[in-house]
Amino acid sequence: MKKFINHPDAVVREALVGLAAAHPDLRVDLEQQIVVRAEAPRAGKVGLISGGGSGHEPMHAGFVGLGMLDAACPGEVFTSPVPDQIVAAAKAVDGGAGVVHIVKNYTGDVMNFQMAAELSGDEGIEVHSVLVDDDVAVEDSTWTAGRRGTGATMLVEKIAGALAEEGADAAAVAALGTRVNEASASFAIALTACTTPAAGRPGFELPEDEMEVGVGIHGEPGRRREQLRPAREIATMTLEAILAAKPVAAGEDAIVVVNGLGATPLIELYLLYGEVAGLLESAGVRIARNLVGNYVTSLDMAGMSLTVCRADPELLRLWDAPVRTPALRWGV
Amino acid sequence: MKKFINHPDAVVREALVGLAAAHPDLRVDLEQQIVVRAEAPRAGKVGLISGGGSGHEPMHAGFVGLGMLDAACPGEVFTSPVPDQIVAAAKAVDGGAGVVHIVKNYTGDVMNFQMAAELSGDEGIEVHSVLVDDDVAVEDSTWTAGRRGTGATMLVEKIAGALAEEGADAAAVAALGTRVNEASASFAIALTACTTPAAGRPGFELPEDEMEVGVGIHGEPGRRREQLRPAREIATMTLEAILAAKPVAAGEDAIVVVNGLGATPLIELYLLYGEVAGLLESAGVRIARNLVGNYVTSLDMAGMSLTVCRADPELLRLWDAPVRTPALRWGV
Amino acid sequence: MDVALARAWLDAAADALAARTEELTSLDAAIGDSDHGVNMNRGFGAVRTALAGASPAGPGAVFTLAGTTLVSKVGGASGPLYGSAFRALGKALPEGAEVDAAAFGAGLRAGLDALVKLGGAAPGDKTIVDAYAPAVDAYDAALREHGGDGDGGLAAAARAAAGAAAEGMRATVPLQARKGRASYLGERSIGHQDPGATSTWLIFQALADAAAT
Amino acid sequence: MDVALARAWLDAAADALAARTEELTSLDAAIGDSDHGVNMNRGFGAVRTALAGASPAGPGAVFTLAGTTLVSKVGGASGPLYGSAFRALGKALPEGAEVDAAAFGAGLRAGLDALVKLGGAAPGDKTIVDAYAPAVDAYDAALREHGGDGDGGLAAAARAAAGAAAEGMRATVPLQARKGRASYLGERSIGHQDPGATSTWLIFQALADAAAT
Ligand SMILES: Nc1ncnc2c1ncn2[C@@H]1O[C@H](COP(=O)(O)OP(=O)(O)O)[C@@H](O)[C@H]1O
Ligand SMILES: Nc1ncnc2c1ncn2[C@@H]1O[C@H](COP(=O)(O)OP(=O)(O)O)[C@@H](O)[C@H]1O
Ligand SMILES: [Mg+2]
Ligand SMILES: [Mg+2]
Ligand SMILES: [Mg+2]
Ligand SMILES: [Mg+2]
Repeated sequence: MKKFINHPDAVVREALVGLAAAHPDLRVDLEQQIVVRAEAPRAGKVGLISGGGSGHEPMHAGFVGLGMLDAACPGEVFTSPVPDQIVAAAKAVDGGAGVVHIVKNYTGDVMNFQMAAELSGDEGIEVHSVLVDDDVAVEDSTWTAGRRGTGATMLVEKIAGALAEEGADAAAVAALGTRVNEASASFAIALTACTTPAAGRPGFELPEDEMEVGVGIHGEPGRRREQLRPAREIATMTLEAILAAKPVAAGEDAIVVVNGLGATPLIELYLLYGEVAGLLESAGVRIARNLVGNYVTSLDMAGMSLTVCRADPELLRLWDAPVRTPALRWGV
Repeated sequence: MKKFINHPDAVVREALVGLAAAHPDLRVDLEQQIVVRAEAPRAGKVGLISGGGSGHEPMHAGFVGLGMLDAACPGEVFTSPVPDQIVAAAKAVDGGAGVVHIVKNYTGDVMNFQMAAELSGDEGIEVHSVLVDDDVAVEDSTWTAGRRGTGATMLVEKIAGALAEEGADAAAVAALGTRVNEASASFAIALTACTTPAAGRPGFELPEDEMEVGVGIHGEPGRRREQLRPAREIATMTLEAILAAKPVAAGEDAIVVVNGLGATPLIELYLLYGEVAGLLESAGVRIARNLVGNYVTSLDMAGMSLTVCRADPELLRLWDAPVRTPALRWGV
Repeated sequence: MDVALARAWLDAAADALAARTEELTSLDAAIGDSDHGVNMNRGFGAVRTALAGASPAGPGAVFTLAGTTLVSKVGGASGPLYGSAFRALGKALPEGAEVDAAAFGAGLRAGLDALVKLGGAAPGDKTIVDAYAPAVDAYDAALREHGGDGDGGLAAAARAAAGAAAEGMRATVPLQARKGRASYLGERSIGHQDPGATSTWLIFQALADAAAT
Repeated sequence: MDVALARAWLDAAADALAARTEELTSLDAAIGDSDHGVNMNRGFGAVRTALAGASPAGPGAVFTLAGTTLVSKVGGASGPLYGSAFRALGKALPEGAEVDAAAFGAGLRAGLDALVKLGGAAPGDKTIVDAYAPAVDAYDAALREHGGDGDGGLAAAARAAAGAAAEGMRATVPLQARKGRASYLGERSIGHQDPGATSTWLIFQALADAAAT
């Protein structure tokens, strides 16, 4: 394992020390392991809280700040946070208007956030939740754990965060978050496995000429293994999988994110974006906004995810609204 | 080679297609292979031009925009641009106040920019140059190619760009760029080699327990090979190498950049930043500003570079000045 | 079952999970996210620490504390699931310094019920339930068959439970996961042993070992 | 030397550089940035294309066009260096459809001078100069010794130049680089053959081959 770390057990904590040093405008509570916006709590403002396992940086701590999250709860690497963290975050950000949990649909995340919601409720904090499950590589079914939450999480956090910043109430913020999730679909491809500090070796072996298709963001194998193909074909198959879920139709606007999984250079992401943009144009979809970069990652995995979100004027207005966080920043 | 590309020869061009699609506010000239700020040329404003081999994204094209570069000239991967590109860029951005070339100190870059300067001069464009050579891993000497230009390039582009935006003349912008370079020192460590699309395999083999110390940004081997060490020791040796060059002394302010070389996840960069911040505090140096992320990369190399720049009120004011580019954005 | 046995069980479980951390993580690497061993080791290490600093009056208090500690230290899927199970076990036990084997068995079943209520998994979904449910059934059956007087009865029932857990664990190999992270793999989850069922077996085996001595 | 031979040389060089692209890139991987083969292949491929669409009146015009093309298509260190050398060679040759071996030799030396002026490298710095300088010296010596009448003289001188270039190329192996990218490696540059000296040998060998037929 080749990583800039001191000890596998200390990675999350020591990275938070660095985050705190780099961003004096964030409050990093090492004891509770939460990252809180400096101004929180703000009277009357809904507190937006997200969290999940670490290893997806900049998500979530990199999205804490004006116009986005009020707090992030980083768990151990790929391990959802514990209820205590989430309750501590709720107490830190609740300004009387309640909090909204943004939860990626994983068994562990769902259960820990649910337990926290009950505990926060016991403390008199109103808790609403948004469940993100945008990954169309996984079939949706009430008999299974359902779809995973991946790249759309950032869109939910940005857009719901903007509405919360405007002063909307918790129910409205949560409803909007849910609407963004429903308007979104994602699909990811990995060229390599990633290595968690604790495991010390890659989660799977992938031959030089193969790729994993339909991976999540936790280093797990994908839905299937295929021959490596040129970027154009990868863009095509990824977009086909997404459009089959009908997040957007011809004539509509979309927000498109070409996201790196951690070890893929930007030059490749731009190249992919060029392919995706061309294909969407042919499909009659207008890309109203886009992001190209590493936003929702999977440690040192080489790979990419594509997220497409149907956009309407309200979503675009909120997408464009000011945001000032370590990883997303515009309009201020 | 596992990359999201179509063909090795087409990587730079196709990534530019994607860049153009993602950033409609940039003018990407595929014929001339240059990236130009939308508003250029602006009468009376000095045009800031940089460039170099591709594979260092977001540098340089990601730094084109308000408050930073007016144009970038991306060469083939790790190959400096040709004079024609640089002259085309000068013509595109010269608003009568001349242009400033920001050139990283590599034989190829220096010669191509020099040839371009002569050709642009023939066309009546006043050309000034800033040579960036911040990499203290390489000894400086008039008998050799001298130090390399690496991480400080971004600082030069940001700070000189802010001065140009304020309306300073070409000589002043170039002088400031040179001052930033002289105030800066960088040092880099690689955990893996990178693979250029054309070569198709890593530039060197590095065993699981070894690192390359003192690498540049072109995938070349470093000054020496050492046993892999914990992040704290790596931060210490890197900072020692930098402080030996005395860019900054106790009691002074610094701008510090912990930069990923392309395949190193953000969680590790933040962890390293925490170490560096602690060490600099012990050394009595105050970090006035910082950046943590992938800014000056080396394709898919796992590794990091540290850049320390002595800051004074003028540099800090210009650092804080508005910037709106694909990769750096604040204050607007 | 008294406080000493309750402590001995959790201690033995912590030892076993520490010794098998890598193995559990490898199983999780195949169909999950490579953290189950680390999660369980962190959790039961924390339980050990918590118990070292506490003087619970009876086994119920021991398990409640253990469960609460697991919930607040593990995270992931396994934290809430095992945490809720141990809390339910603790709360189900009658007050007092000692509980009989039947009451302990009822407590184990209360733990299973809590885990199923929280996680929604059914037998055959390739989860903890596939080892836990047969273990509780075997425990009850052994008590019914051989009687539950004294720790001897509990020891025999625990042995039966551990055996059934092992069988349940092995039976997860051919299953396709329908719950948890492994479900994302669809058919590719077939052919791998479930990590959570494996840690459940280790925990029941630790119970059998502690009860035997 | 006439236009046909000038074209044949550059054609042979393009062929050789295309065939050896990987080898040159491997040499550059060891002490540089893995692009020399690709750079040279791109450059001489562009020269071939440029010449195919042009009707230069004499060898001087051929080499000037080749040099200009190299400057505008290669980039890196090798582009300006080889480009300037070929431009200087082209400009040094007298007008006319044919030039004699001595004039061509003077042109080669003008190319070397331009390259040295631009790059500042001295013999022993582990660069193109280490193959180019001895090649020009050997060419001149051969002409002096055997006379330079007709293409026979040029062929012999070119053969001598190629041999000296090969020797100079091999002699770069033990050198520590003082110029170009390889200089960053300090002592670690020792023991590797310089890629630029290698492409220079290929270019002189192509001259010898073209002149021989
Ligand atoms: N809904 C569920 N009910 C019961 N057990 C489950 C459920 N979901 C997951 N598990 C168990 O959890 C185990 C994984 O635990 P762990 O790796 O610690 O958490 P995570 O999956 O969050 O990384 C699986 O092997 C499975 O046995
Ligand atoms: N100053 C110089 N003078 C002569 N030749 C040089 C000089 N610097 C570099 N070279 C030659 O250039 C070669 C490298 O060319 P190339 O790989 O195409 O460019 P780059 O180094 O920019 O990647 C080296 O092997 C060396 O022979
Ligand atoms: Mg996990
Ligand atoms: Mg190069
Ligand atoms: Mg797991
Ligand atoms: Mg090179």
